[in-house]
Amino acid sequence: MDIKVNVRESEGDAYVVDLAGEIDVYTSPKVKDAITELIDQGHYNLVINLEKVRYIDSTGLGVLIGGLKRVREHGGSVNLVCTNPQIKKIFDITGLVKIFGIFDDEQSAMKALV
Amino acid sequence: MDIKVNVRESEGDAYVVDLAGEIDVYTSPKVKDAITELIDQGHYNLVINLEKVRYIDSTGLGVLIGGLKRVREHGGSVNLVCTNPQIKKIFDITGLVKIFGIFDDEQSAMKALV
Amino acid sequence: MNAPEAAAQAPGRVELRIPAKAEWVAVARLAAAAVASRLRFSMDEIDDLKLAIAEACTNCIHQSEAIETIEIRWEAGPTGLRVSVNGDGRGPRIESVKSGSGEEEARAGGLGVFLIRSLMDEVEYDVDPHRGPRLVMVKHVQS
Amino acid sequence: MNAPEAAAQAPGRVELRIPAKAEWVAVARLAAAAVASRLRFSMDEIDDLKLAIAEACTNCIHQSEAIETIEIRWEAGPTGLRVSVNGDGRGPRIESVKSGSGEEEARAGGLGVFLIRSLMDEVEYDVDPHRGPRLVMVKHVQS
Ligand SMILES: Nc1ncnc2c1ncn2[C@@H]1O[C@H](COP(=O)(O)OP(=O)(O)O)[C@@H](O)[C@H]1O
Ligand SMILES: Nc1ncnc2c1ncn2[C@@H]1O[C@H](COP(=O)(O)OP(=O)(O)O)[C@@H](O)[C@H]1O
Repeated sequence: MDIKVNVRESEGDAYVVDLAGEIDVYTSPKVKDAITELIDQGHYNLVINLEKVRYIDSTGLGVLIGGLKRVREHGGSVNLVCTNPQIKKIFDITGLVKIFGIFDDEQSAMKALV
Repeated sequence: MDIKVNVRESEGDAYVVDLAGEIDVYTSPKVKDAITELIDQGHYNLVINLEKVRYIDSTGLGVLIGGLKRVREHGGSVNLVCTNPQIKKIFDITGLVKIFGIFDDEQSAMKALV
Repeated sequence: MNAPEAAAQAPGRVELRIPAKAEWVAVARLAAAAVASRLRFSMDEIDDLKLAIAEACTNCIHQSEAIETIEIRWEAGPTGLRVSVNGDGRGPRIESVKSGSGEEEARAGGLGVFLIRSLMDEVEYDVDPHRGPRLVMVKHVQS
Repeated sequence: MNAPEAAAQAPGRVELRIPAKAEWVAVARLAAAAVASRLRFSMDEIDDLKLAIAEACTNCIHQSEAIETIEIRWEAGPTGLRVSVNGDGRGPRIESVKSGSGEEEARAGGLGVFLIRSLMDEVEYDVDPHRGPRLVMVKHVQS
């Protein structure tokens, strides 16, 4: 019942945010802080890896949407790595599959950024 | 929140009862039935494998104690396979380590039977 | 994992009360999973119920700061599960909508209720001005 | 997994009511784990709390058939967790001890209470003849 957030630099100007655990109303501020910090530092091409996320709620989706909006203002984008079927279903139901790039592995998410 | 019970014949006259899941006040009757059936059929040398048991309560312990008492009346014995530290702790606290043979793997539990 | 004997289970009623604070929502979520797994729900349906109930709690928390506790009531019957989520405050009056702390929060609130409506079979929502918001949701078990 | 920020958490009170039936004890057990994980308990201590609370519920169920519901109340404070488990019946009177259905059941009862005393730091036990058994248990967080 916690979230682990790890931020690392990748190829080009891209950054990867690895999330592990559960993103809910309690833990999502921690995710938001990490994404906000990256954007404040001028990094607008992000891959957010949700492979180890077991649960996400609307607050977590809100954080991802907020991040996407901010990077788009700077011509950047957010691609997600997501393999968990239940989480994929949440992106389907909400129609967010249409606004995020969602990929099965980090490499594809990375390639699609640039 | 369920228990899986599997009974199989092994070397000699010995039988192995594989348990997987959680043994509590709700699921222990299923365990008791399996052990009782074996004993009723005249099998008094049992290995009960708890390697895949994540939780056991006093009802579960009561079923194991009951089985041990019945096989002892016929000169048999019950050896347990247990590697989970939390479950080992329960056997320690209750002093049941002294009345059951508790082993780290099935082979040792089997050898100690005969 | 889903005990077939659960099918024949007697109806049951479970009630949970947690503080209306973000850190306690996980307790409701795990209790929701535990209750649902006592019925004939699939793993996917259990996940749906967890999320819907957690969203209802989150909604209570965002609704008004006057809400102090959240009460969740599950009624398990042979055809499914009925869940009500009530915010409960001690203040003289619960404002019906909290002035959101920004666009993102309002958006999340909308998404939350949208998710609940998508995941549950029946949803009723109202706000009692003296007690707070109340969501009643039903999910049927596949027969 | 244990959030360090949980250390600074405000006190909270959680209440759960389940039917006094074997199949619902798992709900109390999972809720117990969820509540404990909001505090600074180690994984081992969370397992201890799960078992102690489940044993208290099991004890209520074995105590008397007149008991219909079990109420569990957690009070989380900065020094630890206080848990009370009450059996509650609607009958005019709760017999203080159920005539056991055999030696094994009585044995298990004794083992259960013995386990609770071993796993918790403080335990108080009494039976209210009009309401049923009541167990109050405290576990301190290591400081
Ligand atoms: N399915 C979606 N697809 C795209 N954007 C979405 C979606 N859901 C929410 N959003 C974002 O959230 C905003 C409003 O969402 P909504 O859920 O309708 O919240 P509210 O009901 O509070 O207005 C939209 O403008 C959009 O930016
Ligand atoms: N630690 C133990 N070591 C050996 N036997 C035990 C132990 N705990 C329980 N038993 C078995 O259960 C019986 C009584 O156990 P106890 O827990 O004292 O129950 P009660 O309080 O109901 O009498 C003993 O006679 C023994 O067979």
